Amino acid sequence: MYILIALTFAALLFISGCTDTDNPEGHINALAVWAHAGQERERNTLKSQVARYNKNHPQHPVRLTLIPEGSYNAQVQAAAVAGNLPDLLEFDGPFLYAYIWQGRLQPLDNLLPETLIDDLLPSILQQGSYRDHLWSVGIFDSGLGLYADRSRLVAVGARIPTLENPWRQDEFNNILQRLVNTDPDGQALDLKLNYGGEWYTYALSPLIQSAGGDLVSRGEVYSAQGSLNGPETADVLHTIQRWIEAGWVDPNIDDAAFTSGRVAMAMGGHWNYARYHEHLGEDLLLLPLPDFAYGSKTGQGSWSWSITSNCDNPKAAARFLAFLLQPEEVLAMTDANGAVPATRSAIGQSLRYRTGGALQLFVDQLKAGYAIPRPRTPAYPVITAEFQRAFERIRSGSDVQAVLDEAARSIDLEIEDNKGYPWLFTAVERQ
Amino acid sequence: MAAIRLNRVSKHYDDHSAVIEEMDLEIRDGELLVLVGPSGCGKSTLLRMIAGLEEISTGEILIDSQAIHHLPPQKRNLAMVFQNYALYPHMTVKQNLAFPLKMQQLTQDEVSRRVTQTAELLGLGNLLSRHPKQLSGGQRQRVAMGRAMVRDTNAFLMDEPLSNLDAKLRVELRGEIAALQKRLSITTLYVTHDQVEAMTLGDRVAVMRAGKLQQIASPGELYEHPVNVFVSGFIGNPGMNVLRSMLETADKVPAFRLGKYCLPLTQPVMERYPDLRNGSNQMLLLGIRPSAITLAESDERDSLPARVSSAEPLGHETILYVDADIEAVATDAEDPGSTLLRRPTLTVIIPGHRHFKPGETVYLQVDNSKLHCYDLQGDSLSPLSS
Amino acid sequence: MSPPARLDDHTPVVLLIAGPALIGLLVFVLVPFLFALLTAFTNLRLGSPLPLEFVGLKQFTRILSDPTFVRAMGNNFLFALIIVPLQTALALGLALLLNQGLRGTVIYRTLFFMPVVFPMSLVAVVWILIYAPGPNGMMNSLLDLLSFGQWQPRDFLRDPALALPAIMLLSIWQGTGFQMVILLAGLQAIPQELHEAAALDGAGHWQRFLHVTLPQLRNPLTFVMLITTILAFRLFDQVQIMTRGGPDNATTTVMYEMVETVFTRQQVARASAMTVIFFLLVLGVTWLQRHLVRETREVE
Amino acid sequence: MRLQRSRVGIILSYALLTTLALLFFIPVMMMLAGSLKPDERVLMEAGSLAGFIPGEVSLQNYTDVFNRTEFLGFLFNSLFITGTIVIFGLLVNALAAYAFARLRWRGRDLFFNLVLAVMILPLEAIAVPLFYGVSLLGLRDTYLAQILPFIANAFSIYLFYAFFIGLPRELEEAARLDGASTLRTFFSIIVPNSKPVFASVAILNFLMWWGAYLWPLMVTIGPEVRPLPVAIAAFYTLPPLQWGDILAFSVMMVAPVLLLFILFQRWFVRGVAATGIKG
Repeated sequence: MYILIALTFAALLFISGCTDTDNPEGHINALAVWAHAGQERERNTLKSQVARYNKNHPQHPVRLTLIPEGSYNAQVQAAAVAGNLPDLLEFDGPFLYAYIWQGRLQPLDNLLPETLIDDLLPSILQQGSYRDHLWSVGIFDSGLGLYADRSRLVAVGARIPTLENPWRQDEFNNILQRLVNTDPDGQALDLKLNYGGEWYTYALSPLIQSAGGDLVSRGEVYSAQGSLNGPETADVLHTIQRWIEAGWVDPNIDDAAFTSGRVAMAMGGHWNYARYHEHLGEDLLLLPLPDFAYGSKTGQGSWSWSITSNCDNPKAAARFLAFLLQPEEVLAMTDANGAVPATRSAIGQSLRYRTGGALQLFVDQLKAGYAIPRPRTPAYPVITAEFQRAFERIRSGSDVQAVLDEAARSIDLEIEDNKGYPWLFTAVERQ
Repeated sequence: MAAIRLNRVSKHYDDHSAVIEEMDLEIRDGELLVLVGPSGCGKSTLLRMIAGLEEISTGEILIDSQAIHHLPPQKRNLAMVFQNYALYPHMTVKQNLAFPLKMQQLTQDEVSRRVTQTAELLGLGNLLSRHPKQLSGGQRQRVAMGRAMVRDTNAFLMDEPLSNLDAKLRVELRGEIAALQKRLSITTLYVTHDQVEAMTLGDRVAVMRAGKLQQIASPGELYEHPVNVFVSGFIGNPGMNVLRSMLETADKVPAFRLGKYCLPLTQPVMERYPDLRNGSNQMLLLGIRPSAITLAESDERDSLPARVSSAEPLGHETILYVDADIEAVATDAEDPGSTLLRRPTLTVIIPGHRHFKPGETVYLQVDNSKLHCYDLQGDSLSPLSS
Repeated sequence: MSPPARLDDHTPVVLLIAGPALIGLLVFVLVPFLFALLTAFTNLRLGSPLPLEFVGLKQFTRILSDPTFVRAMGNNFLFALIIVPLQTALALGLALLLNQGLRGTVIYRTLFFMPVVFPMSLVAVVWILIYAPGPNGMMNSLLDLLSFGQWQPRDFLRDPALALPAIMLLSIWQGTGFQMVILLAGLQAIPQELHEAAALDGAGHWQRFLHVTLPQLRNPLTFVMLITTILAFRLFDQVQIMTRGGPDNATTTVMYEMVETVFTRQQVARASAMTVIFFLLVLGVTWLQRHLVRETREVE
Repeated sequence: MRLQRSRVGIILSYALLTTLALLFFIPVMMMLAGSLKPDERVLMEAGSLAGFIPGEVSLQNYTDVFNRTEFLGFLFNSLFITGTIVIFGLLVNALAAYAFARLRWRGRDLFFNLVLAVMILPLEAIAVPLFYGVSLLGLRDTYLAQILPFIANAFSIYLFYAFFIGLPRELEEAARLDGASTLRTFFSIIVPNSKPVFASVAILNFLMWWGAYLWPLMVTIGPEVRPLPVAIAAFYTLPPLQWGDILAFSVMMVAPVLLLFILFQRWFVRGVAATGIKG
């Protein structure tokens, strides 16, 4: 009897052990890589890229693990505690600084060819640099703008704006008002409220920055007090709250507000283009975000790659990164997910993004500094979490100033708790 | 087959109240010893200690001079029949019978051979595939017996095995058990609170009270020569009347005085209690069996008048409870000499079916050749019973 | 082989047979709790390079002065306060209806019990669709029908006044069957003679319910209420899936805050302090319930 | 014998029961109908009677689920995790309860008090330290982390204990005298006579772990060991949002349990009821 029980227990442990996916020691020379599990096409592209790479590098094959997006950062953080990080790690760009501060990463300096670095978009380098080192590169960047139905705009007599001459705040309000008046359900704008999460921080920051506000002040020490709860930020969020309360914003719970024609304008990213274009065809417009005083702003940053401090063969890891950054690989990926290619050479070959392409605006925005990176501080995970919660509350009608004051206090308290994130890793250089 | 010995066995619980005190007992090889006593006297505990279901505090238990008290029950090779039979509800009769054999890891063939044999012996052959809940009380009892008998054991332990049956079945099975035990001549310890069962079944009967052995003797001996008032009150149905009485000397003959009624000592009594010849004017306890009292024809001078309290006509005899000018004592008291019953009641057995009215006065006569005498502590004065 | 110290001392065999469960309880309940109790007084974070420090009661004072956490506790209490009597009453009503020996009882019982086998996360996802805003939403159009067109479509899960009640409703839908079955068994255990005796004594339906049914049902009722209270305090799945604590913290709960704190923000120490508070809350509720029950026993 | 009831009372009871049953059944009906509809019609028709009628039946949503997710993998994970917890839980907790109920050993009272103290405690209460421990040990994203902590269960032990102490002691004593060891007695005598409590505990634990969400949400990373409750929540957040697919996922997720429930309804009901009686 006991033997039976013992055997069953042993079998259970064995089965459980076998599926331990955290264990990167499957092959001695294998390069463990974690990436987010994006849309199916994106996943398949990455898988086939890995397959291509492995064919040419049998001595250092890549072993890929895909992790769902939902709580990617929390998952990676928890894995890092046990030293279970892979050699090469993909993560959402703005979380970079927290990983660096915790000593999870090693710099990419001198690991990638100079020509490759020069080919990268400035936004990619901006996001990847911290404390005089390059830590991270992306294969693609994101584009954020306003999609619109040309015929609906024409119908209300709206001017079609350009990056140089975007809609001013009152002009935008006016157009919105006119669209609402002619709309059967009175909802004219889609802010992708259904996305929630990081979208709020990503998409609303540019509007706030355009008004002269920000999530945190970006001096030597970051602080939310006076920025997140400053009058400029409060003003913008108040405006959005008014739109929502007036019923101008479609809650978009079916993610089809724009494609089903319920709204005339939809804030959105590069990933929306394909479906929108399919539904609206030639009527689809991609516009810069409105200018709330300090010019039109946009978002930047997307999934990004770094070599972890667990990696004892950074050269091999960098080789895989360089492979992914080859123009044809970048294009393969951006064709799959619709994102802005990270290298100029790939952009030049991209039908959508090259000069004259339908999404040229996204490239122009990123090249010409319309995009401000999200706060480059180890506090970013808390900043974004607090902002998301604050916006959820604002969205449902809470007092804007009170909510922002509370969020700012929480953020600053967190920064204080971490002693302002003192730099603890002076000797990170390897070479 | 084996003899079981208990040497100075005691049992007390954590709060130090003793359940069994310094018990010495032997169950001889092949005999049926009945352990009888009122409920709570520790007889079941004693049985369970022998079985290994309870632990002894001090002393030792031997089977054929092998100490076994440190062994768990499954290593003592004893069989037990429980009051509620403890048949395994999820097993058929056959499986119930086979279980102890399977535990001994006998071969399949041997198991079924023995099960069949035992079932035939007990007339259970046609019940083998039934479950316990499909059996009558008597059948369950037989299966329980069968489960004990099916394997070779050192001894049977029976814990009030008949008490869950109706009266008629009890008498019937009592006979069967006795016959079986004789036939198998297996050492058996039988625990009961029913003195009738004890008297009819036992080769010897051990009377227990409050954790102590009172007397161990053959049924006849027990009836004739109880060692103390407790045993006299417990054995016999109804039990003996015990009265406090002054031994006086009347007309040069020692006599017990019961109110105005005088009971002179007769020869057989004086032979049995030689000390009484010269000891007069002392308070003693006097035992009178209910059957030793008769009704006087009429208001005779030499009789004990009494008032009928209640009567139980049973057909062949009538049990009469009467109040009289006497001092009846409680036979089950610690100190019977000074524990008087609140109502001075005497129990009388009269042959035949008779009716009495409560309150009616009757006149009693006592057969003074059948007196039992005890000191005030309740111990018999007879040198024969000690 | 030497004989054991005591015949009925089963310690060696118990080590073997109870060992796994006892070790399990120690390692996975007691030790973690003690760990939480200790770390609640530090600044422990998941993966922080900063040194560990003892910070005294700071985590507790912060949590208890954090309006969000206070709101979370308030929501738990509010949830319990409304759901416990409501759900228990509904379950009792259903049990009484089903205990009449009507034909088809089994079918009705099946229907009422069915949601119990639905995992809460599934219920939450499906009910998001039921609560769809706009006149097309099922709940909205049902209310429209019931109010003869007076109802204005609402976005239940985004409405600070409606979000918590909306979550309560689906929790009742999912949980009532469980309670009903327990109470039904309790009802069936009441000897029929009691009702007959009460009826002979001249008690009407209502009086029989008050003086026979309810007192006889006290144990199952207490149990059911205790379980529901504790479920109310561990409220998480629905909130995490449907509202993420929103809108405006209207649906956040202690469990939700706790998971957010440790999982999303890696603040182990703060979450440990929440764990301790959660423990105390649950213990308090259990104690209160036992205390109240004992009181009624003494009165009787 | 039952007390007489009036005809009006019976009719009222039926009316009330039927109304409530319909209300209870609406979500299930909608789920089923919606899963068979083309995606865009689900939300559109949810508010009307059409919400309950699939119209032209299509299994497209179901094939979508298989294409878009690893449904069978999730199903296996759920079955494996729940099954293992239940089976090992039955064995381990019943044995412990037996030791509490019938055996004498050092430390029994101490441990029993521990069991009573944590009996009512929801396991989520220790999620924080447990999560930290599992993270430190690098056991996240394993079956082990989802199974091992929950095999020992104080409430199960208590339910078994309450049942075992009610069993006639003589059965075990008879078995001991018949030559059975402690373990043999447990497996040959106690277990066969305790089917109701085993069913009870099995069903309760099954319901609890089949639906468990919080813990697997925290400790699973990839889809390899992800169980269904987390999978459906993840599926809901996987763009594009397609309600038809989600409802199809829901139906497939609940169907096996519903089937079990309908087949073993008597046991489910008894199992749940038993908790309340003992509680």
